[in-house]
Amino acid sequence: MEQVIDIISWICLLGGALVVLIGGIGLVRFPDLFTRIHAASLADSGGAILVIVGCMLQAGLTLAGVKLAAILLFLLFTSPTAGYALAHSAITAKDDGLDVDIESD
Amino acid sequence: MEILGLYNYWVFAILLLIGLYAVITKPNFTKKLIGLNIFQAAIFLLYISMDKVDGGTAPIIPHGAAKDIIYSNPVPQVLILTAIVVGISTTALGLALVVRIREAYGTIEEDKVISMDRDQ
Amino acid sequence: MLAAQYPVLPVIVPLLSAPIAALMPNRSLAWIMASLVSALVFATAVALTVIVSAQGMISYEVGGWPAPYGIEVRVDSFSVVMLLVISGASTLALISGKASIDAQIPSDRQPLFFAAWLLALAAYSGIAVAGDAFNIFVFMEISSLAGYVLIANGPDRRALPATFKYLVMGTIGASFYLIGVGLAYMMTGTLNIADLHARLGDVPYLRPILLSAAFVTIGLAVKAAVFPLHVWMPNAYARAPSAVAVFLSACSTKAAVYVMLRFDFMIFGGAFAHHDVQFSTVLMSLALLGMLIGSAVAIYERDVKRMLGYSSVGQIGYILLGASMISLGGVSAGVIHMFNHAMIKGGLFLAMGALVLRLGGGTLDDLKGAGRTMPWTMGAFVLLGLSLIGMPLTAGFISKWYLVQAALDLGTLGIVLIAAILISSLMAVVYIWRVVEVAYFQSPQAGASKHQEAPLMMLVPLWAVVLANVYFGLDPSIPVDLATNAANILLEHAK
Amino acid sequence: MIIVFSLFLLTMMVVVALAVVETRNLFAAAMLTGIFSFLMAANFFVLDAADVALTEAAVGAGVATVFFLGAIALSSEHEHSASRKFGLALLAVASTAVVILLGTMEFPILGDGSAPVHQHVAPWYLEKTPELIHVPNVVTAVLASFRGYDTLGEVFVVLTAAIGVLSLLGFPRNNSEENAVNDGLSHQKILHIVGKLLIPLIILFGLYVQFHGDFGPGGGFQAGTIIAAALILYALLSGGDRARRQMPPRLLFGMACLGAFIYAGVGGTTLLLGGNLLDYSVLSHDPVHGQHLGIMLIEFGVGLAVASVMLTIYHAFAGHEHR
Repeated sequence: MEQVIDIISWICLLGGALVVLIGGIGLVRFPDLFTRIHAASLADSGGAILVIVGCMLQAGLTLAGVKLAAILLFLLFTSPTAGYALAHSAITAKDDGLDVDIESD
Repeated sequence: MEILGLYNYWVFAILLLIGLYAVITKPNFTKKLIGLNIFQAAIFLLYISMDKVDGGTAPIIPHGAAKDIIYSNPVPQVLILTAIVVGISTTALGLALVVRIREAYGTIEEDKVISMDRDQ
Repeated sequence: MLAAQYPVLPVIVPLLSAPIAALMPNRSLAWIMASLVSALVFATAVALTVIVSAQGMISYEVGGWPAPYGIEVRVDSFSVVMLLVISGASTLALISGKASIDAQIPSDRQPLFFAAWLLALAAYSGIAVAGDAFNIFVFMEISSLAGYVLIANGPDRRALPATFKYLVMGTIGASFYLIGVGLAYMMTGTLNIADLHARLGDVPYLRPILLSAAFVTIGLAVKAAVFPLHVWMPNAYARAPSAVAVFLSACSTKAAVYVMLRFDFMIFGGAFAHHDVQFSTVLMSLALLGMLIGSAVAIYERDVKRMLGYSSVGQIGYILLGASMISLGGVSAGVIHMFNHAMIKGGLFLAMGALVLRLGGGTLDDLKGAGRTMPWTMGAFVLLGLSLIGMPLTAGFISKWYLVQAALDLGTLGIVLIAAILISSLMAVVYIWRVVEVAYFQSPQAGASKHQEAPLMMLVPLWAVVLANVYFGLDPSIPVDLATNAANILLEHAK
Repeated sequence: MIIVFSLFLLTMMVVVALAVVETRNLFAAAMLTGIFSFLMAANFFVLDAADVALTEAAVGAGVATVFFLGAIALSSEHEHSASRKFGLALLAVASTAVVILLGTMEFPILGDGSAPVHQHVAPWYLEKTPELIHVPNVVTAVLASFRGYDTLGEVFVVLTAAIGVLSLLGFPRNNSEENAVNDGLSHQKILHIVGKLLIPLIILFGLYVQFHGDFGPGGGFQAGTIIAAALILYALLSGGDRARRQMPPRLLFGMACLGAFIYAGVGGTTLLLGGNLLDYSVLSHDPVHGQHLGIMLIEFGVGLAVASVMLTIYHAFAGHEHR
């Protein structure tokens, strides 16, 4: 049983790392701000969830596990909100005639 | 390992000098403060690098803990807690000065401020 | 019961009163509170002087924890010299400064201003009595931050960039000091000054200790405005409110020199061979350059407050020159000059405060004819100027006399030093004369007839300083005894 | 394993620091400074300094960034002049570099348990704290009691900063009209609701850090910063005017003074009770209990002072009107 949990945990951790890596590549390679936000929030939500779940499986039912669950809960609230805030202010800035296209740098 | 054991102190030196370089060369007052921040952070690294003991843990001794646990050194941590507070206080005061300089001179570039003072 | 607590009273009393002063509804109440607390600290300093002269060094354990584990507060003859200077300057500046503070600082900001003043007073006192290297850093930072606040309240916008420069250089200086203390701590495991002295000698590795000594000395040299690290100082003093210039010119650089001497003599002096040689070579050359260049720049300065600032660069040079001789005579001459210069420069800035209050500015042009419209103030300025030059019968003469005597023991090198002292004093004659010339021999500017003598509340403290200058010029036994004791303590550790 | 992680963090810190210095956009520089502080905090955690890591994260990455952004909003976002004094800077920097690097060669290796720092004073604290003060967190014991005099100074440093910022920028004026211009982000529903949801949780966490400081990482300073962060978030969401109506800056400044006064007052009380300054043992019949009481009181003073000072400074920037 313990071995099974260990394997699942490692799958989660490595999967999370992979998602973060893909998100990072996307952040650099995508052409404009909105697609980049998409890549960043993928790493932020998906990657982080997988990593924390992996850690929770390692920690088991301890105080550390509960703390990790609290962190997960916070992340689930904050990272989509952060992505939303970024996109929203980009749209507002575009409406105001500012150049938000990153390609130019 | 012998060589890497000093890596922390080298990074301390490099960060210290990056900060010092920014303070000396950048004429922008806000940028000077940012440089000062890096400069001070380097010193925190110097102190905290001292406290590490291999195989040790943070100096929190639970009641009835085993005797043979190794703890890291609490003293540099205490000193740096104080130094962080000092750093943020200096930064806040410096930023307030920057805002006032901007209001009084219309710029926050040191060279322009100096030439305006000279013309007075 | 309370007598045992004297060593910490100069710190805790102003600290307790600062938050109250900040919340005072009325500017006069805040001023009265600050003056009373300052006078109380002065009284404590006098009491401590008497106790220390009778019994020798006092050690006080803060928190009741024994010395290297808890923080030690240590009062010896050197500390009481500093304490007397700090609390005396603060009290005189506050009492005499009421009118100029009211003129220069908006009344709703004054409670905050006096709170910052009390914090600076507490912090300088804390430095004077500290027996712990890191504790000195904490109080140095309070004193610096409070100093920035006080200077930034200056009457025109040029105070702001002057303060910013002081802030940046002061922070770099304090951070260098912090690095030096960290390195000394790294090699010994202790922060207590006496314990550092005892343990540094046993450290097998020399380089970290040398590095530590270099960082501490350079950091404090920035804070002490030692040439060529003085660039922040003339403007900071010149743009500050008049009362602040009196207080800070007497304390801020002196406090840094004080800590520097403590470290280089009491900690590093005994730690490794040749430290005294390195210390004296480096500092003596810097001191000579400071004496000559500082005084030379002062001659060409048209703003009298900036002139006094550059003159301070030269005077810090005298103090360091004495210290760098590493002899009983030299070090005591340096300490005597710390005391006397605080009195002279504080008095000169006090006179400038009165002149600026009545004339509206402090350049040579503003001072035209001031000798006739404000005879008492200008009279005091001239007497203090004579003391700065080193005329016999004034306190300034005493410090130079001891300095020259100490230099005579050094043989050929001594002759060079005496020549430098003479040249620097001659330059002081020139820059003081330029003020005297415009004040007495040029006719007042148009509309100057309405100028009147400074208020009595400024003249009385001003003349008290002048008389003290004359008194300590005739009978210098108090500062000389204290300074000789202090020099003995410093040199004893350096062996 | 941990050393590889540490090397990575340290190298990243150098890279970020270079980027901070190079960028001409001050907004970007401030955000990068926040990242720098996060890396620093992670590095402190690797070095077993949990308390410092928590503080650096809360202060360097949190409050300092907010202050920088507040000041940049009031001054200028771009650097205009080019760097200058290259020669002088390079000389100063290069000579210092050589000196320090030569010096480091004789430093004790990282993690060396036989280094001098670990032989003197520190072992005494680790050995005596459980007996004399009886709190698990030795950092708290040293901070609040053995070296409580330094911490007293630290609180007054913070208070001095508040006094300075207020005397430079003035107390922020309140827009008394009910239809205040600045209503923060309340028209953005998602941000508003999520933010409001988080604020009580952050305050709860702050209180946990405050009162759990004896047992785990934390204490008055960290807690004060966290609670201040929560209230700054509230001011961002609901608009500064509304936040200032509910918590007037003058009241906040009064609370800051009160916090500092509590700390100094505990010191004064110990003097009056016949002990040395900050000797908490005299506060109760049982010295250990006295230490507990003293540490709790001064930690409360620190928390109150720090939270109010941070908020005061934030409002001084946010509510500042150009003159």
